[in-house]
Amino acid sequence: MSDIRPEERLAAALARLIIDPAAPPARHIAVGAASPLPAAACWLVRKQGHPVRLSLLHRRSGNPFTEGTRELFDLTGQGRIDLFFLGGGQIDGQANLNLVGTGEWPGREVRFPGSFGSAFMYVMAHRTILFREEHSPRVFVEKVDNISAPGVNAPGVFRRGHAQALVTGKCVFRFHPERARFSLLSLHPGETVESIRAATGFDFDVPAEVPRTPDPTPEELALLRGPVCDEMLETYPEFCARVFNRKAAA
Amino acid sequence: MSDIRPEERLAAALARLIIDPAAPPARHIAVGAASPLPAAACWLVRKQGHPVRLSLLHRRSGNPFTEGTRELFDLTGQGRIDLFFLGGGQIDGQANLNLVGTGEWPGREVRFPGSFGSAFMYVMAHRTILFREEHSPRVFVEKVDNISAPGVNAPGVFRRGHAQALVTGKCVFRFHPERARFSLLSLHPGETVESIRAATGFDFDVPAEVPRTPDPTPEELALLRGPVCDEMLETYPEFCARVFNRKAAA
Amino acid sequence: MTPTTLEAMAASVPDGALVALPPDNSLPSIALAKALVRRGARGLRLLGVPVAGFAADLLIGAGCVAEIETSAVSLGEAGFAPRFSAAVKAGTLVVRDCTCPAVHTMLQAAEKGVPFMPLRGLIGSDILAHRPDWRVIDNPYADGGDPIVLLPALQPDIAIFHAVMADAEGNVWLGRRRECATIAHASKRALVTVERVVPGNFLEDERLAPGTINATYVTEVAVAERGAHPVALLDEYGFDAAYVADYARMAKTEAGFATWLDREVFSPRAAAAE
Amino acid sequence: MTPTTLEAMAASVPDGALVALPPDNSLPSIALAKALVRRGARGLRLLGVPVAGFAADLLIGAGCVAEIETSAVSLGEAGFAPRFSAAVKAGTLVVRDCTCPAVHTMLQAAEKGVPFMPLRGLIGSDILAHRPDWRVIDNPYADGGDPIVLLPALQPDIAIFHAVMADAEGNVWLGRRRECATIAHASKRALVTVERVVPGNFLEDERLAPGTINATYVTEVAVAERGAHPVALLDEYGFDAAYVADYARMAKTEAGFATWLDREVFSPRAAAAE
Repeated sequence: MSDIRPEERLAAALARLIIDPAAPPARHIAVGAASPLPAAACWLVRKQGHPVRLSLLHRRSGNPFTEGTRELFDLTGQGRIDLFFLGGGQIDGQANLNLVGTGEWPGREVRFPGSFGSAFMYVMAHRTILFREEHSPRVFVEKVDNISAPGVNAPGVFRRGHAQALVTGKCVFRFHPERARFSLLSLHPGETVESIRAATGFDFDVPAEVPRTPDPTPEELALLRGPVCDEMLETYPEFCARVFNRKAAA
Repeated sequence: MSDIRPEERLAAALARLIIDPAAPPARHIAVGAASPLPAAACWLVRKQGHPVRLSLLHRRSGNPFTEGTRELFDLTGQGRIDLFFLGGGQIDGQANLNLVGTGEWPGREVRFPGSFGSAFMYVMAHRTILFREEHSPRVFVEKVDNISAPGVNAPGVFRRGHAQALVTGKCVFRFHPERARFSLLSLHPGETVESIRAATGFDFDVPAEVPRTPDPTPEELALLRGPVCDEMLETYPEFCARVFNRKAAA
Repeated sequence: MTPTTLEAMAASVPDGALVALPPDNSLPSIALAKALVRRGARGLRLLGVPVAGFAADLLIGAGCVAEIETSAVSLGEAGFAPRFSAAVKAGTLVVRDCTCPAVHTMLQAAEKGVPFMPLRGLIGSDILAHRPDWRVIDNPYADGGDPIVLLPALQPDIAIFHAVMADAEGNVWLGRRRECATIAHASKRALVTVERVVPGNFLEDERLAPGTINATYVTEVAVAERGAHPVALLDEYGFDAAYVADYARMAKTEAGFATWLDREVFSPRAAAAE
Repeated sequence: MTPTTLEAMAASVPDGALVALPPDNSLPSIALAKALVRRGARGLRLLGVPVAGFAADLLIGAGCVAEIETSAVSLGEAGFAPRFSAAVKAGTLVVRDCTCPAVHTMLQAAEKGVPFMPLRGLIGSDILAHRPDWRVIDNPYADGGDPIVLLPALQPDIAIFHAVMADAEGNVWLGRRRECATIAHASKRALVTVERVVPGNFLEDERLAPGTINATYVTEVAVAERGAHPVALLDEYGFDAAYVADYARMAKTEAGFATWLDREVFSPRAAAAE
C-alpha cells in the first residue's frame, strides 16, 4: 500500500463520523456542490456496504431531484435529510458559520460567495458535519464577522439538528450544542494540543487524553482508490487526478 | 338551418357574456369538469376568432397542466385566470353558492358532491359566469342552506372578482356586486317576467324593458354544429350525441 | 427494489390510518382500494386530493372508512357517489369539507416542513366556519384590515396511488400528474401500484426524470396490471365509463352494492385478476 | 408561436427590471445575458434562483446591474465570481443576501398568489437581521413561544432561462429543472431562449408533458443554439470548464474583463454566433 495521502485520512475520518453509532442514523445524506472530500467519505460508507441514500447535488447526470434544487430544501424541511456537510470562510467557537464575508455586511473586506442554503440546512438537517481543510486563526475565529448560519439557537426556537463535528486539516473537533463549545476529538499526525491551540482562534475543551486520528485501514484505502474514485471521476476529475492519480476517460 | 335547440341558445348566450366588452378581457378561461355547455360556449368564442386560451380541466389528452390540478388554483391565485364557470345545487339572491348540500351541515338532507374549488375560484378569478339549467325555486333560493362560496365579501376582504351573470334554462340575470343583487338581463323564448318570478325563490331587479335572449345567428349555429362539436366529441360524447346528433368515431 | 404483493401492501395499511388518495382523473390505485376492502380495513380516514371518486365510494360502502376530508366526492359523469351519499344521510361518516386549493396547500405545507401556509378566498364560506383548525389572521404584510386564512400542514400516514411503471431503483414514473408527487412528499409512507417494473434508473434519463417520483418517497411498489381501472391511465388505457355507470346503478342500494362487491372484489376471479 | 430574435428579446428588457435567473446548474440563458450586455442594459435588479453564477458576474462586470438578491454568487469549481467580488468591494452593487430555500419560498408565494409564506431556520442569522422585509411571528399553530419567519411573495418582472426546445404552441421543454417553471409561474413575463423549435404540442405527449412549461407563462421564445454555453444543458452538451476558467482568470482585473468582453460578447464574430 503506497503512502496515505492527507485527503484519504480526512475522507476516512469523515466516514467514521457518518457511521458513528452515537449519532442519529444516516439513511439519507445530501452533499453540496464543490465538496469532493465529503462526497468521497459518503461513497466510502456506501462501498463499505452501509445502505445509505446519497443525494449529490451537482452530479451532471442522474441528479436525484425532479423539482429542481427546491426539492433538497423541501426534503430537509420534511426531516428526510439525516446529514449534511457545511464549511465556512469563518467558523467560530460556538459553531457559527460565516459564508458571507468579512468586514462590514455584506462582506466589504473579503466577500465570500454567499450563504447558500446554510441558514436553513444547518437548522433543519438532523445533523451537520463541518469540514474545512485550512486550519488557521483566519478561518477558525473567536467570533465570526457575520453569521450565515448560527451554531445554536435560543431556547424555544425550532431546530432539528446541530453540528456533530468539525473536521480540519489538523484535527477533529466534536461539537456540544448544549454548551455551545467544541472539544478536541483526535489529532492528525504531527499535531499536538499546543499546535492546535496556536492555529485556532477560538477556545475549546481538551479531554485528559486526545487520541490520534486513525490511519485509514488497508480496506478503506482500497475502496477509496478503487470504487470510490470510479464514482467521483465524472463530477470531480481534478480531485481524482490529484489525490488518486486517476484521469477520467475522454 | 334546422330548429334551434335550447342548448345551442344557451351556448350562444354564454359566448356573448364571455366577450362582453363591458367585462374585463377573457384571455384565459378555465372550464371545470362536467361542464359541456360552458365548454361549448368557450369553443364558440375561439372558433369565432377570439384569441382566448382555454384550459379544459378534464380533457383526457392534452390536459394543459403539468403540476396536476394544483396548477389551476395557482394560476388563479396569480391572477392569470380571467373567467371561470360555477353552478350550484342552490344559488341565492346574493349569488351565494351551495355545492355542499341541503339541511344541516354537511348536507344531511340532500348531500351534493362538495364545494370543489369554488370557495377559492369564485373569489380569485377575475370574473365568474354562473350557469344552472334547472330554473326552479328549489335551486334558486332566497338564502342557501350552506355557503360553499360567498357571492360578495365584507369590505376589506381581498377579492379579485365576482359573478358577472347567471344563465339559466329560462333567462339571463346580471349580477351587481355593489348591491349584491341580480337583475333580469334577458328572457328565453316563452318566458315572461312573471314566469321567472314564479320559478325563482329570490328577489331580483327588473329593468323597464327586458329583451328576449337572442337566437343564435346562423354563423353561430354553423360553428356550434361543426368545429365546436369536433372539439368536444372526445370529452363529451353523450352531450354531442344528444345536442348535435353526432357520435364519436369508435 | 423488490416489489411486494398487492395483498401484502393492503395488509401494511393499519386500521385508522390517514390515507391520501388522488381523484379519478389523477391515477388512483383502484386495485389497492379493492385489496383494502378484501382485507377488511376499518376506521380509515381518507383525504381526497383534492376530491375523491370511485375508490373512496367503494371503501366507504364497504365499511372501511370512518372519516373523509375532501373537496367533493363524485363519480363524475356517472353522477353522485351513492355510498358516500348514503353514509352522509345515515350520519355514519364524519365529513370534513374542504376546498381544492386548501387540500393542495395543506399538503404543500407538509412538503416544505412548515407548520402552516396561507390561502386567499374561503372567508365568508361555511367551509371555513366549520373548520376550527383553520385560522384567520391579519396579513402582516398589509397595513391592517386584510384578513387571510392560514391552513395547517397535513401529513397523511400513507399516500396511495397508481403509476405507469417502477424502475430497478424503486423510482416510479407517472408523468404530468404531479399532485401525486406532492402527496408522496407530504406523506409518511407511499404505497404505489404500477403496471410494470422495468430495468434501469428513470433519473438517469432526461426524458423520464421530470415525470418521476424519487424512490426516497416510495415505501413499497406492487405490480397491479390495469391497477387504475376503471379510471384512465395517461395514454395507457382509457376511462371505462360503462363499468362506472354499472357501479353507480348497482350501488344505489346497499343490496346492489353487496352484489357488486361479491362479483367485482370478493369473487375468486376478481381477486385473482388483481 | 413565432419566435423573436435574441436582440429583440434583449431590447424588450427595460432598464431597472427585476430579472430572475437560474444558476449555472439549472439552465441560465447565457446567450441572452450576452445580448443584454450588447444592448447596454442598465440598473437591472437580479434575482439568483437560488444562487447566481456566470451570467450574473458577466452582467455585473458590464455595468448592467444595480442590485442583486441571491444566496450566493459563484463560478463553482472556477472559484469566486470576480466582477461580483470587485463590485462588492467597491460598494457599487447593492447586495441583498438571501438563503436558498427563502428564494424558492418567496417565488412559491408569488406562484400561489399569497402575500407571504413561512420558512423554518433563519432565526439567529445575520441574513435575517439584514432583511427588514422579513418578519418573525409567533406560530399561530403552536401554544406560544415558537417564532417563525414569514417571507413576502416576490414577483420578478422578467424570468430569463434557456430551454431545450419550444413547440408550435409556444410551450417549452426543460425537463427536470423545474425551478425554472416556478420562476416562470411567479414572474410577470418569461423570456426563454431555446436550442430549437419543433412542430407539435408537447402537452399532447405524455412523455414530454411533465418537463414542459405551458405557453401561458412564456412571453417570448428566441432560438439561440448552444444558448446555455459554457453551462451544461441536460444531455445536450456538457459544461465547458476551460471557457469558465479562462473567464475567471481574465475577469480578475477590469482590463482583462474588458478584453474578454470585446472578444466574447462585442466582436462581430461573437455577436453573430448568438
